[in-house]
Amino acid sequence: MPDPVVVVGGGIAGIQAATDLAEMGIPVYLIEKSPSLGGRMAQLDKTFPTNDCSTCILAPKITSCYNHENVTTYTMTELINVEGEPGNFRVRLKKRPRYVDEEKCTGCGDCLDKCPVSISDEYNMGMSEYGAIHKYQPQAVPNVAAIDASECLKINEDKCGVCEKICNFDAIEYKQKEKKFVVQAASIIYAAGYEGFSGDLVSDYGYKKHPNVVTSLEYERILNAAGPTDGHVIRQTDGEEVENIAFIHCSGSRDRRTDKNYCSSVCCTYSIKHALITKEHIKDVNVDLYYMDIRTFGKGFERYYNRAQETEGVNFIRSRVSEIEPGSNPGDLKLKATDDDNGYCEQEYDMVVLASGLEPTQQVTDSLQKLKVRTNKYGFVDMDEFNPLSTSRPGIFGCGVVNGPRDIPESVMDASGAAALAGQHAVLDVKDMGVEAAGDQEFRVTQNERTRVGVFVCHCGTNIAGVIDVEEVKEKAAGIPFVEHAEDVKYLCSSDSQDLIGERIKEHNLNRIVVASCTPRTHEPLFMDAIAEAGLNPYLLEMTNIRDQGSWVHKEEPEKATWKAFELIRAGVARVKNALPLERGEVDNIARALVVGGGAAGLNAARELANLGFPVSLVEREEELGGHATSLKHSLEGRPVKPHLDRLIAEVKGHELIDIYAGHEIKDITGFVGNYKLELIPPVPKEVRSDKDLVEIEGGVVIVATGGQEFEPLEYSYQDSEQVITQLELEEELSSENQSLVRDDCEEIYMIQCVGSREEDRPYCSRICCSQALRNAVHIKENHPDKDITILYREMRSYGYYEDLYRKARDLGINFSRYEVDNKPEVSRKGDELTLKYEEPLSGKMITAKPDLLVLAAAILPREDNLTLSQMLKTPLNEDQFFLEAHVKLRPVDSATDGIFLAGLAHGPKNLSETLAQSRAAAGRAASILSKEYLLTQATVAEVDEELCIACGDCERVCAYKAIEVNEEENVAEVNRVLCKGCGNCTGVCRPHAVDLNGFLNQQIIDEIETLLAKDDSEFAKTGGV
Amino acid sequence: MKMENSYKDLSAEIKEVAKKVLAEEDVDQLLGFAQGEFSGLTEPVIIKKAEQAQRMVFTEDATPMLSKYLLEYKEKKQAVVAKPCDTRAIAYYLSEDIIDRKNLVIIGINGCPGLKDNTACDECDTRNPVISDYQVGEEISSAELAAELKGVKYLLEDMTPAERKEHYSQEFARCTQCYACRDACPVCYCDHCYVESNQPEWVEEGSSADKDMIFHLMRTMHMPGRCVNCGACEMACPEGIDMRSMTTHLYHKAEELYDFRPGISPEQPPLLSDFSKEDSEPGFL
Amino acid sequence: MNKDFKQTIKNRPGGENLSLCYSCGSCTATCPVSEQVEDFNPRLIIKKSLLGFSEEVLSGEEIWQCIQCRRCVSACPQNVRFADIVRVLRELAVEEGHFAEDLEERLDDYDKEVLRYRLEILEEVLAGDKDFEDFSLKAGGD
Amino acid sequence: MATAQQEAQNKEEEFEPKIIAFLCNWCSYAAADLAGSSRLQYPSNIRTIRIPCTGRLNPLLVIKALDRGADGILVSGCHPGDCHYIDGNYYARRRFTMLKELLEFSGVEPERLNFTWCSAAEGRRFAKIVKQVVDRVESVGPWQGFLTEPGFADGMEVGEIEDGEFL
Repeated sequence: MPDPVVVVGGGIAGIQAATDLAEMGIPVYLIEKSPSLGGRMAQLDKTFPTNDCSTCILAPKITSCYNHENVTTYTMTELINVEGEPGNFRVRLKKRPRYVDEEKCTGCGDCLDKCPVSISDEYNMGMSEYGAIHKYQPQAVPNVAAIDASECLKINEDKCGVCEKICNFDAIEYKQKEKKFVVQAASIIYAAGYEGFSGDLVSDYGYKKHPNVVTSLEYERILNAAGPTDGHVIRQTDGEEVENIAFIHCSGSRDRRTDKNYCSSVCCTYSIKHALITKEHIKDVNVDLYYMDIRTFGKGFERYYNRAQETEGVNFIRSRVSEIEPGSNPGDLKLKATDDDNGYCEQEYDMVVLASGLEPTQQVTDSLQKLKVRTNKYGFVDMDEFNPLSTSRPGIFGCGVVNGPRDIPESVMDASGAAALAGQHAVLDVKDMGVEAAGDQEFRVTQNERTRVGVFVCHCGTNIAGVIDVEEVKEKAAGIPFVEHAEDVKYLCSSDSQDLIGERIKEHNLNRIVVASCTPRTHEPLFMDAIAEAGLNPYLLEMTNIRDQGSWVHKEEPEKATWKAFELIRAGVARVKNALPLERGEVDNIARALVVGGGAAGLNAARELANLGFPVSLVEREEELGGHATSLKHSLEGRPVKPHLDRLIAEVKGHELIDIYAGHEIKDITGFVGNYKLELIPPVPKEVRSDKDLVEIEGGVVIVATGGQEFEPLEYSYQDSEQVITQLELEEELSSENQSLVRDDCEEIYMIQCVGSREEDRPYCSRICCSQALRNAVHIKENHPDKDITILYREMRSYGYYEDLYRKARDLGINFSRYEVDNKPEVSRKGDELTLKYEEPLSGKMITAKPDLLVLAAAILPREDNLTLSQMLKTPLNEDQFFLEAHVKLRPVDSATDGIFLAGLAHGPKNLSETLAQSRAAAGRAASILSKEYLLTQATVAEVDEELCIACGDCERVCAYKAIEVNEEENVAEVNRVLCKGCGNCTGVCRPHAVDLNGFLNQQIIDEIETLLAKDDSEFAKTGGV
Repeated sequence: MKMENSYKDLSAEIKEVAKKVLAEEDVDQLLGFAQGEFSGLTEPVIIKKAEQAQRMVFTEDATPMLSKYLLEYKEKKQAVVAKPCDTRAIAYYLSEDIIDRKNLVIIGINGCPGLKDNTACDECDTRNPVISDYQVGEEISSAELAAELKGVKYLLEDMTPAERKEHYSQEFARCTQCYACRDACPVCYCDHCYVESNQPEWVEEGSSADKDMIFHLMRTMHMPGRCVNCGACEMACPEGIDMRSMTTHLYHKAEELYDFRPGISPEQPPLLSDFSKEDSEPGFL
Repeated sequence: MNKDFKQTIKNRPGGENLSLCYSCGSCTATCPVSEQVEDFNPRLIIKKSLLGFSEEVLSGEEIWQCIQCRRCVSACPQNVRFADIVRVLRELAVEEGHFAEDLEERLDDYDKEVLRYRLEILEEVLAGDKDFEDFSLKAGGD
Repeated sequence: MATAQQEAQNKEEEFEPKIIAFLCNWCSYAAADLAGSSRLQYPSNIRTIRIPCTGRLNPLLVIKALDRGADGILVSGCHPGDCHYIDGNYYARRRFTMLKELLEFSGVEPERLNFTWCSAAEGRRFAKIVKQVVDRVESVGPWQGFLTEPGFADGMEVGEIEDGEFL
């Protein structure tokens, strides 16, 4: 067993890191300071740029992480200090008292509404209230209550104690004390997250003073259907629906006075999200956004912005708001701003949302310093851009917003990357890692037995029994055909009840089980284990939900609720009687990674995987390794790239686990996760090449790191003038000895941004051009202060810390002017004299210049061969022809196809440091598969009846996972059990009903329907009720 | 009087083209219609030699869908005399890739004069072949077609749902579940039909009218995006039940909602294994 | 266009931060003069100075309209200190002889106007219709 | 006890619609659970069948439910775009639209056929939907089957067959 890793922070970043490590077979201690997992993301309503429901996508991830056999979660726990060195840290932890026994509390919630105290609800940003004993959030994981000691009457004044009286599990422990304990860990991942801050300290926005001024996080809760206003956008002052709302960008960010000159990177896009969702909520609401530069630099964000502007009628006003004053009507707000044409302007609104930025809590910064982890001037982890995710202290890694402003996908990337690094200290023994092979456990053979169903009905204390007459339900259940044994139990989820189920199975030789209790979404795994323990195949279980969807929602109709419970059980029996014993299949998994592309991304991914102990085959079409990075002079922080790249290449070349296939072209790719096959064309001249020269390599995963390419501008006389070059060419120029272009006689330098980006036929932002231009300009200016440099831009997108670079550039006297896309600068050339004309929008002045050098920020393009590659890989590209991730938010490095991961420019524009981070993430994700000796297929997968199949191909067309395909030879559809996710879409569309879905068979559903609608209720209906 | 080609002219043309095809193309057989030697009725025939083509005809009784016969001999190379509705069925086969275009020589009938007693022909919106290698007869122009279809209502379109329910109660009382409708349908070609399955038992035993209704509703739900509205089902019914009205309704709805017409091109993906994010949600909550 | 204009300003005490401006408009938005006088737009004055339209800026009347309340200074997220820049611009204007004869009296009128406005505020406050909060005049500078 | 009998008797008279609800596991079933943990009350008439995705639901199953006497149907999945399985609900949307068209064409009241979306965060919406669906179904009364007079063909058809031309 490898050594454990401690993950600090149970937000999305921590959860991802923990899950990846756990999947690698590494034990994880997951530390969360609040009472439940989920962090900030759990507070969000929707997520940009797809407007996915945040809970919907996060909840399953939390549950699977929390339930993972390799993850131990400590809530309300904080890290005190760390001793020792990588491989052997001693981590001292402090667990605050919850005053509720986590083992005993079942989250029934009986106590919640009985608590006489009411305190402000932290989860809802204080906009609603809950008791001193409360669940942090409705869908809390772990689903356990907690007591706020500072407010509890019992704890403070030894009064009340009502929760203790009510609790049926005696889970309340007023005497609980703080626990300090130590865990040993190979390495530590720090993912403690952030606070939102508003610029209120400095700008006169009257937050808190004007109740209708709210922060963006508060607004998330307001928009949320489960939030304090049930998702209605209404004012706190008068409960009126909002008709006219303003969003203020950079509220606190990009502001020297807050000592936060950095850009928080996410506010522009989430404000656009807020604007769009507000429009969805309220017909003809007026939405104004006040901004300085719109920074939608992420993948797909520019389209999102265009949509808001062009089709959704959101108004964008380019101005900071200086202050907010009370408006003419009570509760209204007057904003003072500047509009482009007329200068001063003021406007009144019903509600104003401050786009608060991201900052590390003081607490986080302090504990980082306690860990002897160097922080930067803003309190974030101080990170080496060539070694992202590593902190200044070996063995401690950062991920998520502690590393600096980030959105969710970037935090998730960080997490997987940090997992790849942390894992390297856990000394994995590759073979004995991972989930042990399935089918180890032999189950009783039940096929030829008479069906004997056992029904277990749970009281859940009074949660069920308080409404439903459980005894009666049990009696009636005993009379249902096929039922051998029926029993009611006070708490089925308690461990002794688990044993009881096991005994009954043996006693009555039961071969089907129906559990009538709470929701299968949380408890099915528990009961499946219980019956598996007793040697019964776990898929012979059926759960009926008589609590969450029974007693809890029909309090007023006990008789009907009782009757409904019985019907559900009867249907459950009918359904389970045709359940098949299912098993998760095993597929061999080749413990080798195939990395396509030998640039920075590919090299780095290969290195990390090899360092984790996995063999790697690295394929590069060029003879030389290094890719684009070779033409970069300096990083965006101004440090030379070459030494770092050389070291990386040397490491990869020297690593005994890495085979390099340089100069090899890919001919074909076949297979699927666990066993991919690459056919390579070696660097043998065509004429002498024969098929036997072809090289074949095999691996369990493929990492796509094929890079991108620079756009070749057709405008601005690039084609016909020596003095017009691209930023990349400028870099090469600057790295070459004789800098012919920046000679002394070159006095005036102009740079034009967004050349080929953010235009109709390429509606995406190339992300790095702004910072790159700034870096190059600053570099020149520092070495040649006399040179006059002007940057013509549309929006200055120096996100994150690059805002400091922007400020530095201005400080150095570099000129900045905007231009509008529909009024581009004009460049003409006479001999070698360039003339540049443009209109400065603010002053409306027509300006003419004679630049000696014109540098174009050319767009980053997807490689032309992306399409062919994607077809070979059977994984899709996005509308801009970059490789598409499986999920924009939560699976940013996974492709839509299992076992294929993405890194670097192949996935989309990003800078070197981001590329290195993402390639580490790809390595981390890949490792979570490679570490498994076998890949386990899902048990509930589709199955084809070859007799019935007519090979019409409907199933193949509707399958999003390429898991079912028509075999042309055999003329039948075939399911790939590894790829099938069990959604049943094929079963839904199949005309001859040849495809069926295990666990949800047509026969089972029909039986369920028929039983639910059976009419023989006469005798039971007369009685019952409580 | 419709302004399409006469059966006589078409028959003559078909004979000629058929001979040509049998002579020039290396087809194993040609599917067409001929005057039954004894019955005197118009019957489907398989012709293998050019001289046999002399017997070929095309009449108002050329009801059977030769397109469906094609599937019987998939592996052979066949020529077929195809009514426009047949060509649509064939285009549909191709879209599902269940028959090989290389094995087909399609003799399409232009300006199809329609069939006796087939109410579908009165509603027909495809009077020229959508796909063919040879053509007989004069094309009917879209203008003419439009003119003819003007004001034409499809089967039971004018009834209220309640009236239809009443109507079907009468109609399906006569249904004997003989499956003639299914067997006649060119796009019904499963080897084992769901109605014959007893695990699960989609349609329960017993020949009460409501069970018959279930059979027809379920059959119709196999049809959206497939039914080419040829009317074969109705023609085949020994009880003269107008079950076509159901498939026809979905035929028109698919066009109205998704601008989808089955079998107009071999490339188009079938209606229900495709979607658009902008699909409307009529009557959703 | 005068390329060196920007540098000239930056070289004078008070003008150092001129080029730090990123044109957010906070100065104009918070400026009591802009609120009254339509064409008075500090953001624009800075932009013009940066672009080097020295003639237009120095000869114009705007630079003389600032009442030096310094709200712009406290409102500016980049500490550009417009109020001080204006003083530099005024010096330069005088040096370069942009101080026309009639300017003095026009400025007098202007000052009177400002005085009147201030008294107006005072009266409203004394009359109790409003209090200073509503005008939220606060000392600036840092 | 008397009251119990009383209730029981009333029960016979008053119409208690039976509604079969097909809920996708990831959004709508979760929403139903949230409605529970938020203790929102809704009528007990629905009988939920949990399916992985609305894409799993073959339209024939809905016909089956009506055949077996369900007074109403509710099918609810993830909102378009939110599908846990990428796009299952988009396919489902077309299938159900076609099904709805067919059934309504043949005389099934629209009130009985309810299709909608509900996210895991919309417990309140779920409770609202159930109430709404129950009201809709109650408004059209008990379901009597697809035909007005199910049963065997009576005499009158014979005449029709005689003058039918198919013999």
